[in-house]
Amino acid sequence: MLEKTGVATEQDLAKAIPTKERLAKGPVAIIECFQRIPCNPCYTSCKRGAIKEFEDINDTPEINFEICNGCGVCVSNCPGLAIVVVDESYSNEEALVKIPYEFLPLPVEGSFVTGLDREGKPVCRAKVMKVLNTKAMDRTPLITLAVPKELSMTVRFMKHHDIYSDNTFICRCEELTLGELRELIRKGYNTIDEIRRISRAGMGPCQGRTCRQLIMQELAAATGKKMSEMPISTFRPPVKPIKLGTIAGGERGE
Amino acid sequence: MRIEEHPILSFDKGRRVDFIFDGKTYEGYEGEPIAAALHAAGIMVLGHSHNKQRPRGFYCAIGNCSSCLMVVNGQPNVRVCTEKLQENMIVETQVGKGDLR
Amino acid sequence: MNNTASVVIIGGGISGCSIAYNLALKGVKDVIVIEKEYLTSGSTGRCGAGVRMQWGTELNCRLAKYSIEFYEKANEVLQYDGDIEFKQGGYLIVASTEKEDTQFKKNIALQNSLGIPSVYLSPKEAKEIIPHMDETKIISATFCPKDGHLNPFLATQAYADAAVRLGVKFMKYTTVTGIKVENGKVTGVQTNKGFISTPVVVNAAGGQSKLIGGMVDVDIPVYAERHQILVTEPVNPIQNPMFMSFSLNIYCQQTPHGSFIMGRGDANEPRDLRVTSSWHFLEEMAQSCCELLPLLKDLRVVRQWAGLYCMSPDRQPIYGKADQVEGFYMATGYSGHGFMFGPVTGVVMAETILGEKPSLPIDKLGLDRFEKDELLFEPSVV
Amino acid sequence: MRTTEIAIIGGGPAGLCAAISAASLGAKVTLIDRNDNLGGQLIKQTHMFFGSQKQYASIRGIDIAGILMKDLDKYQDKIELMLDATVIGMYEDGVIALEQNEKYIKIKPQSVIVATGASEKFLTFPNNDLPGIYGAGAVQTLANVHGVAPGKNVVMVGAGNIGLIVSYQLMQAGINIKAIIDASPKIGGYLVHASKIRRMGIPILTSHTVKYAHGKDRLEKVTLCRLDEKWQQVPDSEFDIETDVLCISVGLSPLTELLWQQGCEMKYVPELGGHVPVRNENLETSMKGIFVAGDVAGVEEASSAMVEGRLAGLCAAKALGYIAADFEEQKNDCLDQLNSLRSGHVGEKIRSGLAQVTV
Repeated sequence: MLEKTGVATEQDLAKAIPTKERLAKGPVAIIECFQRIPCNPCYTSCKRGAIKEFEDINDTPEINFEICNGCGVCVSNCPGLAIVVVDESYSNEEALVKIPYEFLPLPVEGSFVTGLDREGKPVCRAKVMKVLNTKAMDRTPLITLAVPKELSMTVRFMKHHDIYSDNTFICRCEELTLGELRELIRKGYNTIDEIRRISRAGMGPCQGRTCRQLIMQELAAATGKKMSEMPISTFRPPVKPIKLGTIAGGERGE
Repeated sequence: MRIEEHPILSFDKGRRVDFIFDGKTYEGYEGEPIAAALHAAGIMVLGHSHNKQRPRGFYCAIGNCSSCLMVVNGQPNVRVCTEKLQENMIVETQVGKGDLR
Repeated sequence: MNNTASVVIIGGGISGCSIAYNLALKGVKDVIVIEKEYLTSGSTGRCGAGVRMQWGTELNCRLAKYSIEFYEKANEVLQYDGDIEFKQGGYLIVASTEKEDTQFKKNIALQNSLGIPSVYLSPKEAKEIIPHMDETKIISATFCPKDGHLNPFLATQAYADAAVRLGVKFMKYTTVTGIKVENGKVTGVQTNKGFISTPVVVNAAGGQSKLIGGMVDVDIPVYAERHQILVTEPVNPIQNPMFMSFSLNIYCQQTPHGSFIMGRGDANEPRDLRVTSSWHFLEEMAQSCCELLPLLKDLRVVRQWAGLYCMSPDRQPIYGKADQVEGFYMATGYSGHGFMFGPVTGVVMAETILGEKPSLPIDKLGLDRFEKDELLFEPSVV
Repeated sequence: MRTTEIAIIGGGPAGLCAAISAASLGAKVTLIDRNDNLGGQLIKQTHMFFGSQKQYASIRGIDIAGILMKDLDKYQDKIELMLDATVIGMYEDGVIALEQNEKYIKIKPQSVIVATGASEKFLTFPNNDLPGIYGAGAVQTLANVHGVAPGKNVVMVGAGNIGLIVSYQLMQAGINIKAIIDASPKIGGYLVHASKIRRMGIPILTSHTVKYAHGKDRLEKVTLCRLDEKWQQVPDSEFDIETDVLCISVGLSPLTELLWQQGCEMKYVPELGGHVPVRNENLETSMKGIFVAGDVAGVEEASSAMVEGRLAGLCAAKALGYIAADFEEQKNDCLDQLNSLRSGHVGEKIRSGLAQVTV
């Protein structure tokens, strides 16, 4: 369902979450990266070797929770912002969740914000314990939130309490609408060149960059042809409008 | 609306200059596209289409389309999404297809 | 598909459509027009689309006058559901040499004698008609208010629609691959979509007409020459007439849509079937336009394109039949003026095919004039 | 007329890398870009890049542009920069005509690397021309380059990487994203991007499309509807969202006009965004001496555009007789990097597209 909603399921997460025992021991990285994509900075940034070497750049990260000490270097290096650090050893009632936060204003240490789950639903009040924004983090600051212990695997983001709270046009230049285009196709103008010549669509100042594709899609649908079989209109210079005076006054001749 | 602060970016702006749009004075930054200055001032409608009188605004941002043609310092059909703002520029809504003067 | 026809017309430009319409109007059944691509895809759709009565030979003046008078009423006669956008803003033709000035005086006398309302103007008077021209570059001008401009796609479509209503069949995207001749007579046309038997073939194939002639071993002394045009973005109307000069090599007109269309001739253009664009044209066109019509320097070019002039030795059309092959007719060699002659082409060709006396004396425009060396040079062409 | 050995059209990630690698072999390069700065789309990319170290993974696009520019500086004597210069045509005799600061200039190069990138596709729905309906690229330019907010509320159409990234960037600029919708039943972009947006509370509505835009002088409201598995509208599923900006990010098409003008053999390959040139392993098109790199050769990520640029630059220089001892090594490195970036599940579409046009 991740593919449909963008939200990881419990099944996905099962792979990413360490044992209760490990969590109780102290900070550890939780990497919520479940799709094979060509990306490896988590592995290259981990100086402890806690993330298994990638054999293929598309590998999804495999973390050794026993080696990971929750330092958080990988968190601000991850282009997908898919990593948080969780520390359940913080207190009896609360856990710490360190999240990357690339927004302004940054929260103030000691203030309270709203903890959000993976769908952005507010789930708790969270205290901002630390705001880390070093040069090495390159503008991906780390925010440490104290959240109720039972929500350590739920809170993944935060928000500030106060600040978040038939005229279809095909050709914009010559104002050809979808209705007019369909009427022309019905009349038997079945190629883009015929449509162009009869309606001027595609011959305006934008040179057809907006409408060419749309006209061809509509023609393909109407004629039952594949896009790859459709004749395409000629591409003439100039590709950008240029003043006559500029040409006349420019570098001329051979 | 200007973006006043940004977690990643800092905007290198030119100096603040005045320009005139349809008789009224506005402020913008020298060198930014005229359309950006107008947009920042909340002006979304830059003209109307010739035949169907449809409102036209900023659209492609790269000088390709015909959505933002305006009269600038008397010259018609200037693409204000790429034309750079200068001090005391006179920007006018273009009526029809523009007059060569 | 139909496999028989009474007449097969090769070419779906203005000529082919006009001939088809006129034949059908005269009651000919089973006329088929074969077009390699779509209607107007050849020279008609690429032309400057100006029409003028101001010519230098009597025959051209009469052909043009006939055509323009038809275009004036074409929307009604052809019962077109659109508008062919005919605008009679006139042609202002300027002279920049003494020789040209002398010729223009002769032309005016000839034109006036044929009822064409053209006038001879001083540079100052010319400037009143096109105020943004540089009148210091000219020594005189002629002006005919009846000349003008129309939309070539819509005009051709108007003919085609009317022809279809009269029973003409159009075969688009069909290529003629051969013409069958038996005992000196045309018997059929081979296409990539099958064979059509017919006793009459009309070659209205413009730039490709030499190729079609070759299919029946008729050597038509024409060649295709590339001509280029550019078009600007539209602006509000400022220039009513066409501006034209033969010696300065320019024609330039504002269309009702507001864009300016301009072109020029060039002896160095390739003489083959290429319709590519060149930077040489862009530069030379911009240069002469800015010199003669300096106000236009701030206009932006949005596109340049090319088409073929089908050039005949004397720059006049070739109308009529081929003596060697019975049933083979041609309407070609317009040398750049096929669109403006479209209406008259249809009438005289239909009359010729049906054995009637043509409304205009086109017998002098036959293919045999080149053998007899009876050429009729037209002095007034770009 | 001016001359050069290699003209590179487009100074985005592909063109920049092409210029650097061609110059590194000793070729004389003219790099042409229509903006007054190099970097192309990189200058709008505030997010960290994926990929590996070789493609600057984990560095922000805006900063990669700077890194490449520094590399470019090393070859000042070999590379002529033409900024604010728009190519208006490539003619049959190989002449490139361009406009630079209202000046018309012609260049006759010995070979050309076309790295013109791509342009945005558009969508059809009623009132799709209202001010407030923008392409994602235009919105990015406005917000990330010029520091102007496109509006207060945004509905994003398209949950591919661009739609997701631009949504995130707009949130960073303090603009409210009301929803991200996509007609497809699945999120097309990287799921880590989707997840980071979801946890900000932004709904991603897959199987949804725009039915209608409303507004008098500018966009005020959009009507959305749900689609079934056959991409047909589910009856009575319409609902309205008030918004002043609708941002359209439904894909890119390669900007191939110049290749068409040159008569390069082209093929329609939907996996690569539309019509793309047929090319060989060296990224040379069917027209000798005309190379391609980046999105114009098929829409992909900036990381592969950079590697393609490097490869095209190397091969174009080699074709002109410039030799490097480690040419084969460098070339194979590029090919390996490209293979690696295109491997795996998400690269499947690109691989099948490229298989159709690589000869």
